[in-house]
Amino acid sequence: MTNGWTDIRNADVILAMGGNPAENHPVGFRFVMEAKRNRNARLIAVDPRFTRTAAVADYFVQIRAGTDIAFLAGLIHYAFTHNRVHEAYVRAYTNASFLVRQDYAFNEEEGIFSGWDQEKGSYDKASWNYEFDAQGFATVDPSLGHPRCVFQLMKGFYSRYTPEMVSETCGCRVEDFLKAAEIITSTYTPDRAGTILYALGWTHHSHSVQLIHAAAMLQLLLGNIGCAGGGVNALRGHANIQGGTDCGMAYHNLPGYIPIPKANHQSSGQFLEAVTPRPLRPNSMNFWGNTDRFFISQMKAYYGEAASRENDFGYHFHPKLPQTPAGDYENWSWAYIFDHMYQGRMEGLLSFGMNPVANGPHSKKVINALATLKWLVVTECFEQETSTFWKREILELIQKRPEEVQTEVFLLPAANFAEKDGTFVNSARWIQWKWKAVDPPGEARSDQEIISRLFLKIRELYEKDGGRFPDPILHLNWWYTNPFDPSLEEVLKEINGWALKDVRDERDPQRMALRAGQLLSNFLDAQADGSTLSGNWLYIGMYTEAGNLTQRRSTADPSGLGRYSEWAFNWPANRRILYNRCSADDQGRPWDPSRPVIRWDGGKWVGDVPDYGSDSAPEAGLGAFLMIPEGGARLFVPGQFVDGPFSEHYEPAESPVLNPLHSRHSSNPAIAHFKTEWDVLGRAEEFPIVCTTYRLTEHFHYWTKNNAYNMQLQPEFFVEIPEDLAKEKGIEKGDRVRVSSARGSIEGKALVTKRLQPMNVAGKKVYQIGFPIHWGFLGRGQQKGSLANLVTPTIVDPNSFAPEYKGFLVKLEKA
Amino acid sequence: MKSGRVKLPGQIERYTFSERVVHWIAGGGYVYLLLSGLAFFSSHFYWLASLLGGGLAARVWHPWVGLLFVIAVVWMHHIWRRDMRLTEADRAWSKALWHYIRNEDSNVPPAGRFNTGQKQFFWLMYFGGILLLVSGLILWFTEYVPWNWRAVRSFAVLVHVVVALLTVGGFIVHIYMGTLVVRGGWGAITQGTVSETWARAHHRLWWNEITGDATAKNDSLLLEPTDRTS
Amino acid sequence: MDIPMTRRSFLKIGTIGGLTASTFGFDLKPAFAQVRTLKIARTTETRSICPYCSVSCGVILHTLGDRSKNVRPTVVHVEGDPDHPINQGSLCPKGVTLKENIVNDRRLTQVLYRAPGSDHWEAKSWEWAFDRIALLIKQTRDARLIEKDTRGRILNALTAVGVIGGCTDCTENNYLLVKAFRAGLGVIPLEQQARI
Amino acid sequence: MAGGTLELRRISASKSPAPGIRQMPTVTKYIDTTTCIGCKACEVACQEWNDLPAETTVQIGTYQTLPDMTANFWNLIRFAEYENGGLHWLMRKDQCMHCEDPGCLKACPAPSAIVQYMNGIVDFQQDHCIGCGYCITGCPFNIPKFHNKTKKVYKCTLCVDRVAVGLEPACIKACPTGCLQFGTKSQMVQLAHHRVEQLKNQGYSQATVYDPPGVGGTNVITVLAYGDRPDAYGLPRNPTIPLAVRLWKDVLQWLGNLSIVGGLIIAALHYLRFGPKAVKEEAQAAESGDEI
Repeated sequence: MTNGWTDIRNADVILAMGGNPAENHPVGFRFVMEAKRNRNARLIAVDPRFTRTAAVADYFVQIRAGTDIAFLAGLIHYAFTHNRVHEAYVRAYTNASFLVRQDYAFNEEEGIFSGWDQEKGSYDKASWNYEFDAQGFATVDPSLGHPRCVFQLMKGFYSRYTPEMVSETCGCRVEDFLKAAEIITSTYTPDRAGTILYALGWTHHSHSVQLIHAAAMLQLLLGNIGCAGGGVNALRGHANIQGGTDCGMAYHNLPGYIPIPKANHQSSGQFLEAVTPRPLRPNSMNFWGNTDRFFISQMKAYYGEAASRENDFGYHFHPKLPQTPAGDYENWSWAYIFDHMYQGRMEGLLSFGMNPVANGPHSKKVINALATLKWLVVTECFEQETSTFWKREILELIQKRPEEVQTEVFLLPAANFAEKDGTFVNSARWIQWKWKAVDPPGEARSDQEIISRLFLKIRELYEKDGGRFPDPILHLNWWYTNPFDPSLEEVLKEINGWALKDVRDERDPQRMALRAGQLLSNFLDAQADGSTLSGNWLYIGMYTEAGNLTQRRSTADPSGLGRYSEWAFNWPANRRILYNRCSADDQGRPWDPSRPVIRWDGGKWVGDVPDYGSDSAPEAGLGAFLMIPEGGARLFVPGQFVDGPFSEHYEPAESPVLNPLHSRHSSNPAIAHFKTEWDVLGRAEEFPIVCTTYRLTEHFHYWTKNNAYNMQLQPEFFVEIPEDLAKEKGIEKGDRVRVSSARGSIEGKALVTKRLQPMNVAGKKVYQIGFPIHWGFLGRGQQKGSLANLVTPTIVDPNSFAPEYKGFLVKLEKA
Repeated sequence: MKSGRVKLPGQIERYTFSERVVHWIAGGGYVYLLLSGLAFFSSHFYWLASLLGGGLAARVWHPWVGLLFVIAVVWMHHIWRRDMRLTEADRAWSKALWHYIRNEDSNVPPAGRFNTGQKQFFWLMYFGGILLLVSGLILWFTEYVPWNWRAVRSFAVLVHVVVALLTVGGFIVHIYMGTLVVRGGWGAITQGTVSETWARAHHRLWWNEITGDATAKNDSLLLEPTDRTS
Repeated sequence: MDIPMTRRSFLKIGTIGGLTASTFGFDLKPAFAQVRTLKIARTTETRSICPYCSVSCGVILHTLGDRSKNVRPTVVHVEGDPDHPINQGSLCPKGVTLKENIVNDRRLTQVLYRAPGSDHWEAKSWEWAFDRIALLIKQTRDARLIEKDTRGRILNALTAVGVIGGCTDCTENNYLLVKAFRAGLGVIPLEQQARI
Repeated sequence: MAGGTLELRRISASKSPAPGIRQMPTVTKYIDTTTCIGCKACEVACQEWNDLPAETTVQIGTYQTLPDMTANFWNLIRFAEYENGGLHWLMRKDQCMHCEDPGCLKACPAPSAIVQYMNGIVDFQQDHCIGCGYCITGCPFNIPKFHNKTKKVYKCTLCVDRVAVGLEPACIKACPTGCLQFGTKSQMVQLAHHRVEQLKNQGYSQATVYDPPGVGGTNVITVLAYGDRPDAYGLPRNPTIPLAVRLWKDVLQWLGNLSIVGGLIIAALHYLRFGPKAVKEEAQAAESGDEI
């Protein structure tokens, strides 16, 4: 979330799209209701289904799953054509004025950008860039009139998305789109703010990153980023998925979003040279210019004393991402892990609280993949499908028997949230401490103890018996008072970091900036010379000499805007609203004086922690987006995404129709398809119905199927079916039905509803159905093996590698 | 077994053993139903429930005893239905009710085995019992009555209350007559026998039937004058 | 158990009604009823955060049975933290039933092991499990660590072992996973729920 | 109130107690169906707080947990798809309405099995309940539910145990969207009317507060967007205590009492006036004289 849960109350218009916040984040949704009650805010729900959110929305538009970009692009077009663009904002805070290279182009007939290589099936992104001047800075046209400035290119690019085209693609009526567009774009004035709440309804697509890019573009055009009640807000799905993401639980980056070193980077110098961006405008702050401080401090946290200038701060202790023979870097993201595993490239897997058989795409492929492993370790609170994939009833799915599966499986009983302390980082980036209430049951142990004992046992083996490259294992800085069960406060301190020796002020060497042992409180306290350690620079400031700020519990809110600056700690730097420089004009005056986020008082910024130099004058031109070398937000994205600098509508990989804009490249051309026999797609002739999966508010993922109360509220798997389709198929409510895709089938109860209406897409009647996830093989009550992912495709987005769970093709029959 | 045998000299069997048993099943049952029912009916009588082991026990037993009562009444109907048939003679008797009440029995036409009042009381209890059973079943299983049929519940409450009150009225008269007014009635329903005089005095037609006497005249002279106002 | 508990410990109004009930109108004295003893009157409160979605509601875990020797506290009730600025005491149907996530007869309480080809679990000790798992990890690492690639570049990467997890666990454990397995053992396939 | 006791206003099958000196405002639950998302937090918060076990349910083609409340499930969100120009998915929290003039209490024959506290909460005291089920008949909202094992009747207590110590009811506490509020009746009525005004301004011309006068008003008031169609939400249009119960309690009870007492008196007078019909036995008349 760029903003926070409590900030939603400041919105005038709330667009819930690509998410069903009432269903999945009911408590966060309270602020939507608050805005409705207290500000007369309007809630627009755009979704394939009439959801719980739609039930309390002021306006609902049903669209076909997977056509969100077309809808958003239509909104962008509407904003341009109805002069609903906050122009001063766009000029000041985006790259709208940047001039783009002459060889950049988009072929509207073909549906591809310049640089397409049909052979390789990928783009050469060189042309998707700015024109640079002699100093290497991007050239700009502040008048926004230049035909190759981003503003004009964008206007032209989205001119194809007329209301009629939106209607034809999305299956909604033109009037419905126009009504929604009128409300949504009404926030372009400085005194109105609109927010977008999205979740996995946007990320589960083969064009998910571009989808969110489109949302960001819309919000930038309307001037809604950085303002109270504005923003693009990702509502994340797990309590600490944000903390995990921040702390490097992804193959491609280290804690603090530092890219992982790659095979080509054979020294820290090479690595930093490759990953540190250079500023693209003269005064741009380009905060990533400090990557060296963050990276070296992290190496010190990992390897302690053993990371010295002499050994390049232990650079080679850390693994590098290998290259494929073709020259790309290997992909070890979730779906790829199981593809590699299926192909026999892995021996072991440790899973901490994850259930890939249930939550990964295409459960059968995952089960097959797990069966290739030599060993599998699952740490869990409840027995789940992954740890028991070898059981007869689960192996039956892939026609195997337990005797044929040689995997050794360990199921380790874990403590849950109440049985250990530590922090969760929520969607609003609040790092909140929780306290331990009880001991774990029976022999269950905390994860920190399991991780530590396992690691120390391995270290012991390497000490005793030697082995391949034991150095990083032997040198890992496991300094904790109780190394077998580290105190999480000690770990938290390490993540924040401290000075290892006295550090002098860079601007005034006479002054001591940090004493040895002093906890870091500012990002730039981190040093690139090994004199500080910090596990994750992004969290610096959460545990300072003032104490563990994640434990703060002050509900003071002098702003009245729900900022709660002294409640826990909000990364980065306790900033509650990201990009808040944009909430004020070029003079530092809030666009909307009734909702000021920050304000320049002549000498410093007051209000929220400014996303700007705290004492830098508004005219300093540091840029409102400090992490972007341009200093301004990227409407046109040079080279970051593999599938284009602008967001274009592509059909899902399985679609009932060809893309009405360009049938030749109907779906995202940059998709890389997996190639095993399980990675199959269905055709509309055989599988004519669009299907989508989702969660219910009564359940949490695959956990609460162990709870009697939750099972009581939603006892069994069901399929939501439009009335017309049910009539066609002779299905009554409560009947058992079977949903089949090219991958597999699933049976459940029919829930016949008016809330899913057939739609007219490109002249064709298209039905949509959907079903929730939540059930499987283990748990209370009626489980019946109803794993939703038995039918989902292994198609993933080429940027984020998120699977396309929303909008795939199925057929429906009475079971 | 038929009543009317001469058991002892001067004594006639009025009620057989089984008739007395079924009467007392019904009677005992009714007393319980009355006491517990009154407790449910009116808060002013709730104290009766404590005599019966508390409201909860009364609530549990009332329907079962009710069932028993209705079975007994139906059994009575089975054995007495002929004697209970209302005839032409009953019409005449009814017209003379006022004389009967005032103990001017010489002005009252002769009665059969049961006089009209007894017959009316029987039919009140018989049809009342059936109505109480039907409405009682609904009340017993109120929670199973679907909400859309809730009128049935209301109807059951009304029927149960009204019919029960009617039977209570009949019951008071019955007890009063049987114990205080018609001397010998108590003996008849306990020991089963009445004196010949008693039979001739109260149920002349029945007496005629069992003795073959054809005098169709009420032996009211056998009754003591009871006007105590003088 | 499907019989609701008796809700009241005792009632003071027992004598009202009954034999004294047969008068009309108002009683002369006000009447009072004792309501059920508040079940959280004697609990210890611990502040925590709901482990489900990313709203991160504050919850208060009410435990009973602590502060004496040989007694394991148990959670008897979970309620929203009214001071928490986000949920302000409220919770969703999952948060409301959090007690069941903690006190649940389906919770795992011992180490389970499935031998190759077997169709059942065997209970094992922690010591055995740590020894065995550590050995397996070491064997795989020793066999499959890529110290250098074909072009001679130093990688020290281990792709034969995957580590997934963390989004359900606290930040510190995510960090420890990254530190121990990537920075320590060199594991490259390190992922969590974020993409799926 | 100290010690968790609450003063009573009405007691089933008993005379009403005199009001005490201390004034206690009537408490009221406010339900705004227009901001309810049907999340069911209230359903389980109620069960969890009251230690009620989970019911075994089946999916029959709806999001609604159960067709109706049960003795273990006192709070049900009713879901309805309602078409009125556009499609609406109505969700309404259903539970005891805590009527000002409670039909259950009126119908209850067991003294103090149903009480109305001074703060308006209508509560079943299972210790005194005899399980007759008259409250089920007396309720115009189909609320009290019979438990087959305990043979007693249960319903929402408005968490009187919490309210007595100054906490709001469990469902209110849980409600994430704030569609449930708790306070004094006047506060809640004011809030409801404010919300209705807001809704009317937004085009919901039929918006209304459901606080039916037929039962003296309810201490659970509901804001409906389509107030002309309470039935679409599963609410009766003009709920009143069933006529049968009123006839019984207001007329027949007195009539019955009077006729029973009257019957006895008449019998006594008759006996005094006319005496028994004794038979003059021809043979033994002399010695027996009187049989009684």
